[in-house]
Parts: sequence; C-alpha cells; structure tokens
Amino acid sequence: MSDPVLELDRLSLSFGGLRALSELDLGVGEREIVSLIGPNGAGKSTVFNVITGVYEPSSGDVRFAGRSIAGLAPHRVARLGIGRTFQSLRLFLNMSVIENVMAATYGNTKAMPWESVLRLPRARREEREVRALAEDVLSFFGQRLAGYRWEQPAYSLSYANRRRLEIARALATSPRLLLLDEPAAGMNPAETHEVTELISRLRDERGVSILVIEHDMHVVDSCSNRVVALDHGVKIAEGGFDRVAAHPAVVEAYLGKDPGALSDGG
Amino acid sequence: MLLSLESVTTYYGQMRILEGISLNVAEGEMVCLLGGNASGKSTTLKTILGIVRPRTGQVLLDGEDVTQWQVPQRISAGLAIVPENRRLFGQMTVRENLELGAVLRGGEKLDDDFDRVHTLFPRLLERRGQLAGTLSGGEQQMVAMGRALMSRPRLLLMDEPSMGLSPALVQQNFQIIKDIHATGVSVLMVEQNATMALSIANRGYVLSTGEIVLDGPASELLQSEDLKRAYLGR
Amino acid sequence: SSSGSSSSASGGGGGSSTQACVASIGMEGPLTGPVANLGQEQLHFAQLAVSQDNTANKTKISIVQGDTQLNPAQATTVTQQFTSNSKIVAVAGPAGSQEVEAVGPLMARAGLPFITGSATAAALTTGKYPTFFRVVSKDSVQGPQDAKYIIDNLHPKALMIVDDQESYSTGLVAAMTPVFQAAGIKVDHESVSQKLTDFSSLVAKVTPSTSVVVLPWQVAANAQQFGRNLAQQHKKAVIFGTDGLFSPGTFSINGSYVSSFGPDITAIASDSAIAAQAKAKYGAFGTFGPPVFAATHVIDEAIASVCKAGQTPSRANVLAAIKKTDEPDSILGQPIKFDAHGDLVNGKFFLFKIDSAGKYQLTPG
Amino acid sequence: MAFFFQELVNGLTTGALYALVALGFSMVYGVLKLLNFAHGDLYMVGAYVGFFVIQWFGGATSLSIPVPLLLVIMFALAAGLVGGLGVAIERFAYRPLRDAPRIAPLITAIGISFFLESAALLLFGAQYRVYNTPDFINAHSGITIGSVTINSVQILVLVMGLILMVGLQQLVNWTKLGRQMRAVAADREAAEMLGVNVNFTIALTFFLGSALAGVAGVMAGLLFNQVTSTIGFIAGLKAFTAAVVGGIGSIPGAMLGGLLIGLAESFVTGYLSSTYSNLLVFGLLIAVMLVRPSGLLGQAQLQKV
Amino acid sequence: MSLDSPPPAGPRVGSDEWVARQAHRREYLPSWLGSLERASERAGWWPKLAAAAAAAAVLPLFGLGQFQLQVGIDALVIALLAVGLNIVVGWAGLLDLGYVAFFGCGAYGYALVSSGQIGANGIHLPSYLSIPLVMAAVAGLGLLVGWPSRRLIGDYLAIITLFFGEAFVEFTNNVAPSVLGGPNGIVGVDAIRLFGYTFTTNKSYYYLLVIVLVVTMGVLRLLDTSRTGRAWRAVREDPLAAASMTIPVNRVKLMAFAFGAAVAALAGTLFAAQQISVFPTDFDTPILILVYAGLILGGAGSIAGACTGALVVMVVYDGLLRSPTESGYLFYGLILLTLLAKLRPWRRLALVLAATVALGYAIHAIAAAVSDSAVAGGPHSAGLIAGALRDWVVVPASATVAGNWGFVALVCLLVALVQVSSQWRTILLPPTLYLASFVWETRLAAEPAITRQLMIGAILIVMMNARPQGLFGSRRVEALT
Ligand SMILES: Nc1ncnc2c1ncn2[C@@H]1O[C@H](COP(=O)(O)OP(=O)(O)OP(=O)(O)O)[C@@H](O)[C@H]1O
Ligand SMILES: Nc1ncnc2c1ncn2[C@@H]1O[C@H](COP(=O)(O)OP(=O)(O)OP(=O)(O)O)[C@@H](O)[C@H]1O
Ligand SMILES: [Mg+2]
Ligand SMILES: [Mg+2]
Repeated sequence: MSDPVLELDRLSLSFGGLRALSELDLGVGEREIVSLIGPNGAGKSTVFNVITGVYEPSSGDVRFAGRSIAGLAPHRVARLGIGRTFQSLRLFLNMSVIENVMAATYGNTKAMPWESVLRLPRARREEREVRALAEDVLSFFGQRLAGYRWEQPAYSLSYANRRRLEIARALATSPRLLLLDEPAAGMNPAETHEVTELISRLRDERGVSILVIEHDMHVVDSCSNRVVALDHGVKIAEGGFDRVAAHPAVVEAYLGKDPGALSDGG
Repeated sequence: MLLSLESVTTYYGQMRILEGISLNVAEGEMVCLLGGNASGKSTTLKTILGIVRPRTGQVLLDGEDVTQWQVPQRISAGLAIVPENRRLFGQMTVRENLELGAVLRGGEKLDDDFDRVHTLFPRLLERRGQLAGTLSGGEQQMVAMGRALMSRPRLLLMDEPSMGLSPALVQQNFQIIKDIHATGVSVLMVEQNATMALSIANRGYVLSTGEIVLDGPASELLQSEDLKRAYLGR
Repeated sequence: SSSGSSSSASGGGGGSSTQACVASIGMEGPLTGPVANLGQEQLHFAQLAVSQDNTANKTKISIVQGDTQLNPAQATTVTQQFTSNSKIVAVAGPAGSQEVEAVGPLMARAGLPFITGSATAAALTTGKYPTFFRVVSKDSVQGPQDAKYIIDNLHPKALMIVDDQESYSTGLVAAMTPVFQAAGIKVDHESVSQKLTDFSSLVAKVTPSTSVVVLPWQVAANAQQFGRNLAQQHKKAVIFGTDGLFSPGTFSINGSYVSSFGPDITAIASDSAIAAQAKAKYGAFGTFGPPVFAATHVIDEAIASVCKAGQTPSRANVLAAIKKTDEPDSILGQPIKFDAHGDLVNGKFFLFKIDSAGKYQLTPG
Repeated sequence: MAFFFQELVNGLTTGALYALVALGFSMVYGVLKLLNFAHGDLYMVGAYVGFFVIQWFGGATSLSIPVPLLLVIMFALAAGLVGGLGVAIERFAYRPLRDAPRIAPLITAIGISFFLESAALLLFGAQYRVYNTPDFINAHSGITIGSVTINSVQILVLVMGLILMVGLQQLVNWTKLGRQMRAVAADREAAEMLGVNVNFTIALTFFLGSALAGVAGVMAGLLFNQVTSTIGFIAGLKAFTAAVVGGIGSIPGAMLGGLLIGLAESFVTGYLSSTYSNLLVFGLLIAVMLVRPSGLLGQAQLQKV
Repeated sequence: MSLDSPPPAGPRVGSDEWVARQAHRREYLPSWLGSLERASERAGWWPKLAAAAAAAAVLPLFGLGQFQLQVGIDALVIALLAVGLNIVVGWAGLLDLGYVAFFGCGAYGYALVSSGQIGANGIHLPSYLSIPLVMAAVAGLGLLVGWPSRRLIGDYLAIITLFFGEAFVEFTNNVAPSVLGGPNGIVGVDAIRLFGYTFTTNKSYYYLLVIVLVVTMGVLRLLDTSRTGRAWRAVREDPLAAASMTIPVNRVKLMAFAFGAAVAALAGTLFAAQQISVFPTDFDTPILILVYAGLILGGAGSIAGACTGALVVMVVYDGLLRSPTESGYLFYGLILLTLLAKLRPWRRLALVLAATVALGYAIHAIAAAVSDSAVAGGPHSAGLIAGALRDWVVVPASATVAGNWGFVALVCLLVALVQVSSQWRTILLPPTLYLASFVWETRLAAEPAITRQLMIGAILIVMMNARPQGLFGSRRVEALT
C-alpha cells in the first residue's frame, strides 16, 4: 500500500449500550478500491458516518491525507475531499438533476450573494465552471443521465438513476476519496454489472480512491483491490477477495454455508 | 383463479403508472413479477391490496370483483403483504408488530398464530420484547414476513423481500419463502434477483414502464433471450 | 317617543323638502377580532339610532359597516373605503385612539367629519384633526378626577393599578398614577393583556394593605373574573373601574365603583325605551354602545338639518351642522356641544357603586 | 410561603387546563403531523356548549337539576358535540390533504379557525356569555390551608385533568386501539397495508383530541366564568406552546408542558412582573428549548443514515 | 443544454424509460384549462414578470379610487412580505412563525429614525440612508433569531419564532413607552424622499411598491438560480445530504433568515412611511396569517406564486369582501364556478341549476301564500343580485333566528354532500344551493364584517383542498424517511 489516503485508527463508537464499532483499523491507499462487507447491522454504514462527520467517534482517530478529521463538521469533511453516497438515497428530490449536481459545488465556489445578483465576473465565471463540471460528471454515466434528463426533477428519476445521480453529486464535490454505500442495491444483474464497471472507471479515469460497501459478491469480486469484512463492529477478515470469501468467520457470519445453493438448484 | 387483474390502469395524480395490466395467480401457485426500476411493480401490488385504486379495470379475488373493496376487506378475504423496505414500526416491540398483523381478527386468541410464526422464525421468540427498529436487517425481514402471516393469508404479496440483505440472509430468506409456499400459501413476489426468484417460482411476468411485456412459466422465462440480456446479462 | 328625537331641539321635524334626504354614515369599530364585543355593541347602537332617527326625521340614512379590528392599518383601509364613497357624509367611530391617530389625516383631507364614542386619548384634540369630534371626555379629565375621588373617599394606603395594554387603558393609568404618587400612596402598577382570562396569580399579589384595585379596562367580563378571584382568595380590596366595566349583569362585584362617561341608561327614564329595545334586539350591553348612539344621533340630526335647510347633505354641510350641534340633553344624560377642537363641552362623569344585588347605584362624586 | 403555595395552586390549575388542550393538540399532531391551529376554536365551542347547557337547565341561579348531573351533562355533551365537530372537520378539510405538502393543512387549519370563530360570532353574538359558576358551585367550599385556598372548581379541574391524562396515556399504550393509533402515527401506509382502518383511526384520534378540547372548554368556562368567540386563539397558542415544549406528539410531554407554562406564568406574575410576564415566560421557554431542542420529553429523532 | 435526444418509443424488456416517457404520461386539466397549464409552463420567467409589472403599472390608469389604491398598497406590502417569507419557508424550508416581527422592526426602525420621536427635534434621516440602515439592522436581528435554527428543526423552530413574534408585540406595547410609544405607537412618520421626489400620495406609494416588489422579485430570482439559491433549496430538501455535499447548513439557514428579514424590513419601512404611523397591533398575528395564506395559496417555493397568492388573498380579503355588494358577487360567483368546474357532464349541471331555480320559485310561492311576513324581508344583497332574487329567495321579516338555523343546516348539508354517493349529491345539491342563498340573503349579507371573516376562512379551506400545492406550486415529493 502506498501512502494511505484514509486511515482509521482504533476507531470505536457506541450508541447507548450498543457498541457499533470497536477498535477498528482500516486504511485506503491512493487509487485503491477497498470493499467493506459484513452482515446487516455490522456497522458498515456507521464507518461512513464517522468518516464524514455525521457521528463523532467515542474514541480513536480518523486521518485523511495525513490530517486528523475526527469530529469535523460534515461540510468541512466534504470540502477536504471526501464525497459520499447514502444507503437510503438522499437526493434533493425537488430540484432538477443538474441542480442536484451543481449544488454540491457550493463549498468549492466563492461568489457572494450580491455578486450572483449583479452577475459580476467572478460569479459568472464560477457559474460557467460549475455547469461545465456538472455536465462533465453527468456525462460519465453515458446516456443514462444525459440530455433531456438534466432539467427533470430528481424525483422523476428511476431508482437506479437516482443511485447514479447520487454518485454524480458526490463526484461534483471534487473528492479524492469516494465513499459508496451499496451502489448496486435494488438494481438488477445487468445494472449491477454496469455499476461494477463504473467503479473501476472512476478510479482509473478520475484517480479517486474508493471505499465501497456492497452486498453483491460479484461487484466486490470484480472491482476491489482489497476486501475488509466486519461483524459487530469488529474487523473479522481483510485481504484479497478470494481469501476473505473463504475465511471461515466470513462464511459463517455473512456468506452462508452454501453459496449459490438455491440459484443452482432452480 | 385466486387472483386476477383485468386490464388495470392506475394513476398517481396526473401520472399514469400502470397501463392495462392483466395477470393471474392460481391457488397454491408461486408467481414472480419482474421488471426494471420504477416499472410499476410495487404499484401493481398496491393496486391488488387496494392502497391505490385503479382508474379502469378490475381486480378479482376468487372470481369476485373486489375493485371497490377497502383494504381491510381484502385482507379479511385472504391477502397480506410484506411491504418494500419492510416498513416495521420501529418504536414498537416485535410482539406488537406481530399483533398488528392480526389487527383485523378482533378478540380471538392469537396463540396459534404466534406459534406458527415462531416455529418458522425461532429468532423472533427470543426477541419478542425488543423494539423492532433496533433489529438487524435480516431480523426485520423476518418480522415483516411473520407479521403478514399473522392474518392467515391465502395469497402473500411480497415486495423485494431480499433487498439490502446480506448473501446469507438472502438464501435464508428464499428458503423461508419456499417453506411458506409449501404450507399452502400462494405467493406473488416482486424481485430484482430474477434468477433466484425464477428458480423457485412457477410462473413469472415481466413489467416494463407499466406494461406487461413478457410472461410464461418460470423455466421458459429463464431461457428468454430478452430477459437474459436485460437482467441476467453480464 | 325616544329620548333621541324628543331631546333634540336643533334637528327635529324632518326633511320638509320634496326630495328624500338620502345619505350614508360610515361606522368604524372592531366588529370582529378580540374586542368584537365592544364593536358589535357600538354597531347595534348606531343601527338603533339610525332607524329611530330615520322614522322621526323622515330621512333615508343608511349605515356602512367598516371593521377595523381595533387595528390602525385596517382602520386606514376602511377610511379610504369611506372617503372614496361619496355617499358617506360622516363617520361614527373609530373606536380606539390609535385608530384615530392613523385615520385623522385621511379624514381631514377628505373633509369627512367623524365622531368617536370611545377614543379618549388627550392628544387627539389638540386641533390637528379638524374633522374630529368626540362625545366622551378625555383621559386627562377623567383620570385625575377619578384619582381624586379615590384618594378622598376610599383613603387607600396602597393600591394596585392594572392596565390592559390598550391605548385607552394606558392613557388613563398615565393620568392617574402621578396623582396617587403625589398623595403618597404606594402604587403597584401591573399590566395584563386583554386576552388574559385568568387573574388568580395576579390577585395573589394583592397585599393585605392594598385596599383598592383600579381596573381601567374595556372588558367587563375580565373584571368580573378578577373580582371573583379576589373573593376566592379572601382579598378585601375594592375594585375601581372605568367606562368599560360599566356593564350591569356582567360586572357585578359587590362594593365596586365604576366611573363612566355615560350614565346607566336603563335608569334614565327618557332612555328606557331605547334600553329596552336594545336589550330585546341584541341582549345585554355595557357603556360602549350609548356614546355611539349619541354620536350617530348627532350625525343624523346634522344631516336632517342640512336637508331641512334645503341643501344637499354634503360632507362640508354636514360638518358645519355637526359643529353647530347643541343638544340640551342626550342619551348620555348630558348636553352635547363641541368646542373648537371637537371635545365635548363640560363632559360629565357618572360614578356608580355596585350594591350586593349587582345594581349600579349612582353615587354623587 | 403562603404566597408561594397560592401561586403554586393557581399555576397548577391553569396548567392542568393548558395540559388538557395541549393533549388533544398533541394527539392530532401525533397521527397526522398536523399543527391544528383550529384546536383552540374547538375549545371555544366546548365552552359555549357548557354555557348553553346551563341556560337550558334554567340558568346558574335557578337550576332545575342537581349540580353533579349538570356537570356530567355539560362534560358529556361538550365532549360528544365537539368531538363530532372535530371528526367532521377532519373528514371535510384535512382528509383531502393527507398527501399534500405538510404546510398545506396548516393554512386549512387557519381557515377552519377563521370559520369557527366567525360562525360563533354570527350565531352567538359578540357579548361575553357568563357561566356564573359561583352561583351553582360554591367557590368557597374548597380547601383552605392557612391562607392558601383551593376552591372546588380548581379541585374539579385538577382531578378531572389528571384522570383524563392518565386514562389517555393508558389507552394509547395498552389497548389495541392505541396500538393502531401508534401504528398510523408511525407509518400510515404500512398500517394500511396491514388492514388497519386508517380513516377510522384518524377520525377516532380527532374525536378524542377534539373531545378533550371540548371538555377543557367547559372547564375553562367553570374556572374563568366567561366565554366569547375569541377565547380560542390564546388557548390554541398555549396548547401549541405546551405541546412543543413538552415534546410534540408525546402525551406526558404535553401534560408536562402545560403544567410548566401554567406554573411559569403564575410565578413570573407573582414574583416578577405581570407587565413583562409573557416576555419572561417566552424567554424561559426559549431557554428550555435551547437546552432540549426536541422538547422536554420528546425523543430526539432517531436519524439512521 | 441538449434536449434533442428523442425519448424512446414503446416499452422494452428491462429498459428504464420512465423519465423519457414521463411527459407523455402526464394528464393535463381538461379543455382550455389544460391549454392554459401548458402555455404557462412554456412561457419564460422574465417575460412573465415584465408582463405582470406592466399590468400593475397601467392598472391605476383605469381610474382606481383612493380605496382601490389603498387595497393595492396593502396587497403589495403583503406580497413583498410573502416574497421575502418564501426565502425562509419556501426555499430554506424553515417554518418561521415570527416573520411579521421583522416587518414590525423595519417599520419601527424607520419610524424611529424618521420622525420626531427621539430627542428634542427627532431624527430625520434621509430615506436613502434610513432604508438601507434599517434593512441591515433587521437582517442582523434575523441572524440572531435564526441562531436557534442551528439546533432546532421543524416545528420546534416554529415555536421559538412564534415566541419572537409575540414578544415583539409585547415589547412594543410595554417597553420604553416614551420611545416606542406603547400602544399609542409612533405618529408623524416622515414620507419617503428619494431622488428629490417626496412620496406623499397613495398613487406614488403604489408605484413605489410596484417597483420595489418587481425589483425584489428579480433580485431573488437571480439569487435563486445562483449557488446561494441552490444551497437553500438543498438544505430544505435534506440538510444532512447538503452538509455532506460541502454546504455549510447552519450558515446557509442563517443567511435565509437574514435575507428574509431584510425584505420584511424593506416592506416595513414602506408601510410605516405610507401609513405615517406605526402601532404594535399592526404587527400582530393576523398579518402573519395573511402572509402565510398568500404564500401557501400561491405555492411556497415559487416567487411568482408567493406574489400572486398574496395579491389574490389581499384583494379578496381587503377589497372585495369589505363591501357587501362585491362579496355577494364573490359568493354567488364562487358557487357557480365550483359547479362549472366540478359538475360533469353538462347535462347534470343544467339539471341541478334548473331544479334549483324551480325549487326557489316554488318555495317562494308557497311561503308567500302561507304568510306575508315570511317573504317580507327582501334580500339583503344590493344591486343586480337583489333584483334577480327578489321573487325567488324567501326572506322573512325578522330573520336572525331562521338565518342562524339555516346556517347550521347549511354547514351540515355541505359536510353531508362530501360523504354521500354521487346520485344523492345531485339530489341534495338544489336544496343546498337554495339554502345557501337563503342564508346569505337573510343573515350573511346583513353582517358584512362577520361574513368577511367567514368567507376568507371558507375560501382558504376550499382553495387548499382544490389545489394543495398552491396556484403556482409544482407537485412536490417529500422524502420518505
Ligand atoms: N443513529 C443511530 N442510533 C442508534 N443506533 C444506530 C444508529 N445508527 C446505526 N445504529 C446501529 O448501529 C449498528 C450498525 O448499523 P449500520 O447502519 O452501520 O449497519 P450496516 O452494516 O450498514 O448494515 P446494513 O448492511 O443493513 O446497511 C446497527 O445495529 C444499527 O441499529
Ligand atoms: N405515491 C406516489 N405518488 C406519485 N408517484 C409515485 C408514487 N409511488 C410511486 N410513484 C411513481 O410510480 C412509478 C412506479 O413506481 P413503483 O414503486 O411501482 O416502481 P417499482 O417497479 O416498484 O420500482 P422499484 O424497483 O424501484 O421498487 C415511479 O415512477 C414512481 O416515481
Ligand atoms: Mg448500511
Ligand atoms: Mg418497488
């Protein structure tokens, strides 16, 4: 692993009596895709929430690009270069598709309200740049979010496209690290495949590091450099996909004794 | 025929979601409903249950027109649903959630039903006093299914029962669905996981943008080129 | 038959000209809102006056209602409505001093005479509103008079005075307080919103040495409740109220005093017919109605006299006639005559003491 | 010290009244997430019902039936009629807006409030209608301890208030009906999917909430002696405040909030100043809200991300 | 922006064409209403604003009287407030129930620095100084009041701001009466003087307000389409997601409060100058209700909606409903419009109307035959309506009690109409309509002040039911959480 972009150091968090994370160590390297797997309630999304400042850790530290970011407000974390998506989609439903993406550039632009009102040069330049950026990240999804869809309200998008828009929105914050929470949930196999390719392209073309939570083993298998398995907030396995998938604790807690039994039997 | 829809058209406000859907579920059958996102699968289930009313077309239960019936009436007649995203009452206990499943069966003893649910899902007996919101995803799915079974349905509607579950739970889940079906309950299931769903179902329908574009026995659908390209392709 | 027509020497008779004497009077008051009880009473008495005077004078005067909700901005809009309606030649109202301040300039610009039956702030009659009149006396007269009476006759060592956060009330309090303080009386000044209906916690503050509570309020029912709270907590203080508390049947705390710009019209023989009529038609009433009756009557007579003189009842003519008003007697039990600024000349006050049966006994003072 | 206890009793009594109104408000909020600004006007209608019952039986001074019976009739009739009115309002005005943006029913509620208030003005006139409670309930027959007096009406209000609050709490927590109400409150569509009769449950909640307002109206009439078409506004405001301060949607919260406001008003008036009492009470409540942003007993919204 | 990629044709297995076909699946209102809907969807924002401004500018040329001008001014002030409130409520999604206090602060602020109130000779700042000064000060106050919004959400914020609103009235009523004037307010406020022109007449204030409103709307539109506007709306939609997308949620909320407060203060200065006086009661809850009613009726979130809604509410409430004649037209007009819109097919409408007319004449004839006094009252409506109804509607000589019972019966009937089946509705409609007319002529028209309140209440209920998202509001989706 080269210099890690993100480093979790003995991170713990409790909700009341529930220990959601305990003493978790985790690193994501430059241009690395790390998958986070684990049974429901293992604390995967909680890891994301701690990293992005939604929750404050009970103990331990989060370091991003060498700097401690534990306890920082979410918008500051985002400005430092961590973009994320949400497991239960949280789009700005009543705003148009392109506005969803443009809104995510707020922290990286500077025009004051009066500059915008008077359309002063800086405001105009920024507005042009923001729009170009938005169109650029949307075009990343090919025809899926192109053309006539820009001006549609986000609520009119299908579920899969909403997931894509969430990714586009996260990209618009110009992140170095992208946190994707179940990007393929609720998608059919074909779409899931598309997402898999997309994740790899994000790393290759945009150079971002990615931490991804996913339940679909095909996704995890085909795109991750490294897999980390959690259970009850504790890391139970780490390494390449094949090693982790064969790890007895992972099989026991997560994959089930007999993967593929049903689909083969049909 | 236990359930049939006859050219049902459903609107949400000014928006037409279903365009003349017709489908059947026979007694004891397991049917699965496939389709892309937002193609109207959940809406179809809601129309069957009576949460939304079709603007035209009919919903028949046992050959009787129930289009104008209220939801409680339909549930008494043998329908029950496991809703999308489970929709548990998070601030209530597991037991209270289950009791709500039998809300229409005033007064009579529920012990038998609890027993039935608890034999299917022993885990729920342990957790009966816990707030449903604090359960893990898989346990929540069990509560949702148990809750639906509390009304002693003849036809169980299931909306994406394996969504967001870990691989182990998905398998477990399908096994449970098979078990439930084996006890004689008919099932109409919406699933993204087309291969798995078709592997345990008798028949299937494919919905696209509010219209049924393909239907047939499950084994035939598994072979369909169109379907392979769209769903199973990789 | 009524006091109105029998007592009016100046008007009387009725239009002898061939043309019918047609005009409209605007009526501004809080017809809805928190003090609708006052406004509705005022409206009812204005309606009574007009219907009586129409019969007596053979005029065809009608009333146009304007609801101000005791809100100056609304009063402005209503006044604009009235000033742009050329049929309206005079206005009865508005009720509150704030409203008069707000509409005074508009009325002046339109040359529209207006007579209030309840706005008593002293500042209104400094000559800034040339078309303004009132049939009640101002605070600066009533306040000191009442205070003097209290000092001389009730001899309190300490007293509580409670305003109700309206201009009427604060005006009187401001006029009374210095007089009490000059007499060395300890004054506890409190203030409650008109909307409040529970006074138990305020009443608990009445100390044993506080022998008088002054309530210059507009809502008699609130004072009644105050009195009951006093009794419940075994407090012996005497309530001294002003105009708004004059409301036989509503405010009936034994031993209280009420100083009023109007008499008890049920006790005045010549007013008994009006009182009976009002009671039959609209139910119980207090002191806010009769002054508006008087005001409306003044306008009615002015219009009638203009018609009688063969002129059209224009605003200017009616204004001139109102200025000349000289009624030897009125429903208020006193003559009505205006000074140069529109104030009542020799405005009288009536002091009542309430007996154990709830009856209002006129007390010389 | 006597002064303190006197103010305590006064505060508790008005507080109990606020709590009752707040309770109904909070219940309705619980199931519909609707700030029912017309709630205070239902209270006003209740107070009128009580007044007309007294009139009907001969007026305060010459009652034709025993006082306990009169009270029972007053409360029963107010609860029934106002409850029914609440149900009608829900059916007519709120049901079509169930799926509208949350702010839409707010304006409808204001419309209802205007309507009820002016309808009362039209039908019953503007004058204050007086209960003359002391004429039929002997106000002095209460309890006197030292110089602190608790009169019989205050006792009635406190006891009934307590009974109703506890009863309601039991109903919501331990009965099948209560479970259905909580289910509808938590997730209307999911409840409907289970066969819960959502319309009925909501109507019932409205009935109970409005009936409480009606009962509180009669109590206010007994306590304050008077009713007019405009008393609803302040009552509604107090209920809203009490419900929110206590934690909106929470039944014990509404009770606590109501009592807190009653006591705060009483003590601020007693020990500080009546002139600034509202300002000071507001200040106090703001301080409470800033310390506990979701009300005293409200659960912080468990936000699972 | 490229809108040229054509939507795909019919459904294919597994493809996701929902968005593409959405436009084709939308149903518009029937007939001409639908074309209107489409037309207004097509027209641009700025042309519409220009057209509206032009219309407002030429309106006084049609001989508006002082009263109409006053109503116009009142309406424009409320519209300005609604447009400002839209920032806070419509965009940032913060339920601010103390908004009218900012209006009050603006008015009092202007009155204090532009009158003889303070000091021996008073302060008489020139308007070009006083207005910006007051706006800035009140915007600062907005920041202060918005401070709790850092922690409070939804209805909890509502109550705090409601306290603030109530506290303002208490404060001006009670605190420092020698400066603020207590309930007597501040009188003798200076007129606004700008560019050497002193605004004294109502007409001048009307034009001033039109200009200010149009400029404000333009400015806000520019703001709305900028990063600030996007941030506001993002915060409304989902504060947590917004924060995760680099938006400093608290700062953005405070900014909304400050901007809203500044607009309210601007409205306040103009109000104070036009009224020449300020009083605490001018800034009490009723104004707040009107502003909210306007905003929500027009459609929260839309500048045009806020403005139009407020204008409609105020013209109806302040203008039409004040005069018995016009409120009569409004009453009968609304009934007819509702019937036209709701009763289908035409035959059914004709049947109901004919039955109603026949029923009326029959009842009138019978009543007249039975007793003279039963029809002795005559309709209370003025003008045309009275003439048309004279021999149709029964109005007894002394009608208060009958009218009251009629009113109660009418309300019951209306509630019943919603419940019953459509055949029964057709049968019940004629008696209901007749009863409505009876109640109006015997009771409501005789009490214009009360009826005004009653009508505005009824109109709010009916309008919200007819169009929950408001006149201009688009359908909104609230996130299911
Ligand atoms: N805000 C919260 N308050 C209390 N408990 C919480 C909160 N957020 C999460 N938890 C609990 O923490 C544990 C971990 O939750 P988390 O959402 O991280 O699981 P997950 O691994 O993402 O599961 P899934 O695969 O189902 O999304 C769970 O038991 C959950 O109930
Ligand atoms: N309550 C509603 N109001 C308005 N539109 C709705 C509503 N519910 C669903 N829709 C719309 O109807 C369409 C079909 O939705 P539906 O939920 O039936 O799709 P689905 O096939 O179940 O999709 P998914 O796989 O995402 O669950 C979608 O475009 C959705 O936006
Ligand atoms: Mg998760
Ligand atoms: Mg679905």
